[in-house]
Amino acid sequence: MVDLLIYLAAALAGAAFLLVLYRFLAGPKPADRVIAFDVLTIISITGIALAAKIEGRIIYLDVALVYALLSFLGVIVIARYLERNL
Amino acid sequence: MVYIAMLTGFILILMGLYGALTNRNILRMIVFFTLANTGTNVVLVSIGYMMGRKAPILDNAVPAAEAVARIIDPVPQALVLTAIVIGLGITALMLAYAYKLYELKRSLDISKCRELKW
Amino acid sequence: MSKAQISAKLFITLILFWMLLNGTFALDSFIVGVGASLIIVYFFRDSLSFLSEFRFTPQALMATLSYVAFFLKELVKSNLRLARIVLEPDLPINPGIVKVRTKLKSRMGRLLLANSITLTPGTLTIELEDEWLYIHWVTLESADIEGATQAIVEGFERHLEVMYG
Amino acid sequence: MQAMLDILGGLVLVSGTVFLLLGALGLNRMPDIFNRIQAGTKTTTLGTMLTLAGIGLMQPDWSMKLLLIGLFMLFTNPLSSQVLARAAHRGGARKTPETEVDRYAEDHGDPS
Amino acid sequence: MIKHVIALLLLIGLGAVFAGLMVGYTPDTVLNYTANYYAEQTASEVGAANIVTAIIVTYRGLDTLGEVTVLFLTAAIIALVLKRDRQPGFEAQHGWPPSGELLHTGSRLLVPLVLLLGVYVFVKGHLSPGGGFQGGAIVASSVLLMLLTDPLRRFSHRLIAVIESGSGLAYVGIGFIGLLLGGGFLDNRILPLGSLGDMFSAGAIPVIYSLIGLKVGAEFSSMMVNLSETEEQ
Amino acid sequence: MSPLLLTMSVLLAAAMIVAGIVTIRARTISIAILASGAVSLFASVMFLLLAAPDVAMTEAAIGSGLTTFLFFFVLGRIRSGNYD
Repeated sequence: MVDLLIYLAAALAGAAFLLVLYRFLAGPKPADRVIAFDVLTIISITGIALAAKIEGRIIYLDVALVYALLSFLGVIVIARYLERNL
Repeated sequence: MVYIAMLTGFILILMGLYGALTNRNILRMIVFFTLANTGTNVVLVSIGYMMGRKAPILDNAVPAAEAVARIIDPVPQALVLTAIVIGLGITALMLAYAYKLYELKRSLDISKCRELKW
Repeated sequence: MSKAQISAKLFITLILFWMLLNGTFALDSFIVGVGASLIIVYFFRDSLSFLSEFRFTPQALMATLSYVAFFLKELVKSNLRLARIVLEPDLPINPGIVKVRTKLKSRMGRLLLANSITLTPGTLTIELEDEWLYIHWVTLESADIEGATQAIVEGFERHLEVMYG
Repeated sequence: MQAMLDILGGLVLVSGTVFLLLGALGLNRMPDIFNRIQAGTKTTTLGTMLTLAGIGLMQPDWSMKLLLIGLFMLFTNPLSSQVLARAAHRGGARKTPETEVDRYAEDHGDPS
Repeated sequence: MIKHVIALLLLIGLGAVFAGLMVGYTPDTVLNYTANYYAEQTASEVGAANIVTAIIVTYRGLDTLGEVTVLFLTAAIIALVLKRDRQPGFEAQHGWPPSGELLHTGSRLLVPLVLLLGVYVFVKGHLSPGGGFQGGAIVASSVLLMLLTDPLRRFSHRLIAVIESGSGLAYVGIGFIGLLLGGGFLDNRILPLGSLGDMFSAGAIPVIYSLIGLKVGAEFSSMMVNLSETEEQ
Repeated sequence: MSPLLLTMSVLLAAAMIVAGIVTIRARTISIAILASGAVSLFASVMFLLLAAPDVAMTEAAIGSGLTTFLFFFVLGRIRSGNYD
């Protein structure tokens, strides 16, 4: 039962990943790709948490924390660049 | 899983080389260099992976007594860790020189750099 | 507020963060955390923390609880509303960028207000200047300042005013 | 006891990923960048927090680190989307024709 | 056009080589000799829970010293190539839009926390994933956050240089102490090994990795500060 | 539960290749840099699935984070309008 629920959750997250990947591929503007990049990072955090659960190791969660930091910093760097380069 | 990762790494290396060979813009060449760098790292890490084994960190999930039978090869990981850090160093150096080149030539197109051609 | 007080608040925040990071209350990691936090506090004496400008009164603590409850309720509500918009075939949106006023003065309170507005039904803070907030609204209900202020800001401001002033 | 927590955690996990999927759908269906940022921020924040809560219910000894990740995301996510929205507005992003009023452009000039 | 064709031919050849490599590859099922030694001996010899850290800091410590030196040289060369003093009127010609109150408050709130996260990553490098290089990168990220919020902020180059060279000197010094008291250069057994999994375990590894973290963080910060302080002529 | 991890790695491999194609076909350099950062990001999750959390953290913090930021710093300096 629990396994089934985890499979279902992973399938839904994978579908979300593919949809956002389409937005990343299609664009059309840089800002659209940036928000898609942000959402991809956040979905990756879910993926990392699921992988940690499946492997049963808490140490993987440290990587997720670095990801959360990265998604914030990356968006701000690119936003400041877009703001300035006009 | 090993084969998937390895195939992806090889494809990334080829993509990076293709981009670096066909572009004339120096910043784009550096971007494709980092792409090929990532691909190489993926291939190297995938060589160390073994099916059904765990990460080489000893804790409750992997006690020290069973380590030999439970962990994967840690040597490629140490190698790749070094490679990533040095990769950033190389990229930063290339970017600094690219910027200097841009200041001199006012252009990013390397076909305009003709001093060393004959 | 004195300098020592600001530093002490920052130190407490850092220690709490360190404890959550480690997940244990073992003595050895606590010692390392205290050392690292002291060094960071030395370099960032004038920095802000979650506790700075917080009023330590019973009313403020009560307001914090009700603020968290209200915020979680609004967060779930906003997601359900957005889900309904996304799932409807003809995409019933009516966007606009409105301007609202806030009474809050403290920086932490204003930051929390802007973040809460971003996470609540259909609104996204674009810019905060002086007392004006510019907000993108997916389902525009009223375009004038007073009406928009009442619809968007006041629910949070009531709690945050007690907490931070 | 743990078995019930497992089932509950699984249900919370699935509901979190449902929100992630809705956000991804919104990202594709919304017509302009501001609406996309709205869809991207709210749903992913709640979705990730629910996912982390679900895993926390399954593994109660991990809950402190999961709580930290959740709090960090709850704080940084709206901030970064606000900065991105302002950058898009200053960069003259195309707004969907249904946008009725734009007070920010009235006060700061419209670059688009 | 001819260039593309040549490039494609070259890549097809390389791809054939790669395909040959992949077809001939079979994954190992048991650890090879070196890895077997590391897996068996790390817990008793070095006392670090993270075997990758044990390899990087102790078994191959000298290589890591060389790696840190390469990073130092990179930072120094970037400083040499790009360093230029700011002229007056820099603010006007640079045209950064103001960062706004929200980003300003948020970054002042987050910078100490991000720094503490970096410290956590390199102090616990012997127990969990992470270590000096990752922690140094996170420390540098907090410097980057400060730079982004306030692009005109002057960083004390002196402070960065002092941290960088001080931790480098201490790193080499610990190496020589290991030569004198332990079994060789950068031997970690100059401090008690402790029990596996504690914060104070694995001898000198946490100290060495913290020094590497500080040094790498200072080097990355100096790279970014130098890149951001240059200006167009 | 290995099949789940296998599916995740297939998804990530596809995402890496798609992002690589975006890098090659990008019209402006900033998009190319963003897409190569995305390749690094997916590679980092792939490292995690390949049981290398140390490498995953390094790739996320250094390969995907700092490299991208350095590129944008330099790109911000070079403002010649048209890059191609």
